[in-house]
Amino acid sequence: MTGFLAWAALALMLSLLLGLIRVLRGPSAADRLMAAQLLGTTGVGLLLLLAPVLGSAALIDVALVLALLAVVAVAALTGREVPGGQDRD
Amino acid sequence: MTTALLYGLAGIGLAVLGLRGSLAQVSLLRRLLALNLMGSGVFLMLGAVAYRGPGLPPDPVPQALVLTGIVVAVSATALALALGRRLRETQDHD
Amino acid sequence: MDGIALILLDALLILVLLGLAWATLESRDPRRGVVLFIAFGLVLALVWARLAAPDVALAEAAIGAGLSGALLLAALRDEPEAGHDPSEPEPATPARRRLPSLTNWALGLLCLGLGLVVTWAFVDALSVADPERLAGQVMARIVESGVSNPVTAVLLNFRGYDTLLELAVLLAALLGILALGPERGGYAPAGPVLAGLAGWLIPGLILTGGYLLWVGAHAPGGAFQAGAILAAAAVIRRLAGDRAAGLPQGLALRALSLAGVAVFLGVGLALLVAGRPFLGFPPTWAGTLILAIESAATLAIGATLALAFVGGRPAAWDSPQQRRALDPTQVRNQP
Amino acid sequence: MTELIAGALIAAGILFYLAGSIGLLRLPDIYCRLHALTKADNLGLGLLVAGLVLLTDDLAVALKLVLIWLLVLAASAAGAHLIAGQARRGEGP
Repeated sequence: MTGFLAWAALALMLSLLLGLIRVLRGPSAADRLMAAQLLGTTGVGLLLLLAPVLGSAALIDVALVLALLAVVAVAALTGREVPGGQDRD
Repeated sequence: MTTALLYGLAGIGLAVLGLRGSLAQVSLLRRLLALNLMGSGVFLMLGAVAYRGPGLPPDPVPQALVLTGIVVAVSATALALALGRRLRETQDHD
Repeated sequence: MDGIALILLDALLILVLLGLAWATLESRDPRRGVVLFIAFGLVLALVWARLAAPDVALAEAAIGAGLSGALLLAALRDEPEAGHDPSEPEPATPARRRLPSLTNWALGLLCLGLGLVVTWAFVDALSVADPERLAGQVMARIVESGVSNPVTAVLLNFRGYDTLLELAVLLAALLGILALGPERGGYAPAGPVLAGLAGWLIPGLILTGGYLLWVGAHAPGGAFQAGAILAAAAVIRRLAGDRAAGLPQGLALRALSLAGVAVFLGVGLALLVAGRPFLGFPPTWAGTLILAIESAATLAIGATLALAFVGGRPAAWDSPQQRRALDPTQVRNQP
Repeated sequence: MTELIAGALIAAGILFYLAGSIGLLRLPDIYCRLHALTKADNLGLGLLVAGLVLLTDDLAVALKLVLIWLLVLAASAAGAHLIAGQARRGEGP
């Protein structure tokens, strides 16, 4: 079964590669953001597959952290500043 | 062994790429990105040394060094960003 | 048969990692560079998972794929370069100028030469048949360390000096950031989507941080990962419109920032008084002492990274009395 | 038997992921792509998790897997809203 899961992980890596092309190409910021979000989800899936393949249950915790932090990155990328409230001098 | 070699070489490539970028780039932000990439390359080299093959326990000492390095790198980046902002503010006043 | 799949996976991971690094540096638009850098951190976390380093993978997932991206983006807001449209052709502003081509080539050659030397040293080091490793000593004495996760044992016990000094470096960086100026502008109050997200994400992050701190004694996790995740909770809080990022005020904030170094030093000194070497934990107490130090370090790392995102001295750094005595807006506007 | 079902679920999950990535590349405009993305997020990971849950005999691990799926589900819904909002405001880059 781990053999099958390893090939599944490889297929998911290919999917990640495809998503990356959209990050590189853009063209708009939102396109890149979406691709980055898909990358996060793909990374989570990849980690969950690698956990049984590499025999390391801790990778599930890594997937959990990645799932949480990917949305933090998206929130930071879409964050809106206070309109006109920049206290710059 | 081959896995360690492969990732170690990737780490070296990354470090060289980052080093070149940190010297050749002009914008502060890109220099910082390059420095971070260089650091990641060095960490990857250490991680490759720590890896001992499937099923074998990895060497915890280089891994602990990398962990320390990651936190130092992020704090140095934060300080550099604050310095850059101050620099720009003083330049704007001129 | 899964051997082939893993080798192909290795090749793809390395290819993507190097490609992303290259694209990050070649990006003309700084925002694109930062997005690519976040993607790079994500792929690097996968690489750490592959190299049997889940402790490092956790830290990279929290810091590389999340927090440093947020830090860089916050800094980009006051970068004039970020304003231009990326679809426009490259303007010939001074920020875009490049080094003269001869210097550029010489630099490239120099870096390449350096890389070759390092490669030679690295291959030489790997080809030693059965190197003597510190790992053997760590494993032989891990029972005395008070924890069963070897990485935590190295960080908090066998090489405790490193970690103490690392917390000191973190504190020094924080003091630098605070000295360089007041905080950055805040964010617009959260709309319903972001408010809803913050409503479950912040408790989730705090729970996960606590879990990783606790589990770090016997499985991958620990103070760095937990601290970074707490900082991520503060980042969300600030993005949702709370300028103080959920941090306490005045003395409490100062105590929080100092907690890691203070507790670490306090434990070390107390051991000296008790007649043991500095940071030489007695095996029976080691587990408890390590947990105490790690808890303090988690809070300090979280507060420090959160303040780094705030980007300068926050209004809350001084107590209300101090603020009245030393009105910063009055002081700042003088030449 | 369980392994067979699990394998089928995982394979289906991977297909959804690939479809999402290809959709992200090929679809003409941003809202269509957002649609493709949410499919991949929700179904791809959901099927993958279902397959992996069948393969594990540790209840704690199974619960953690489901928790991760729910987290990603909620996060991707919120993320898609935030991204769509930004696209509508025309902010950027």
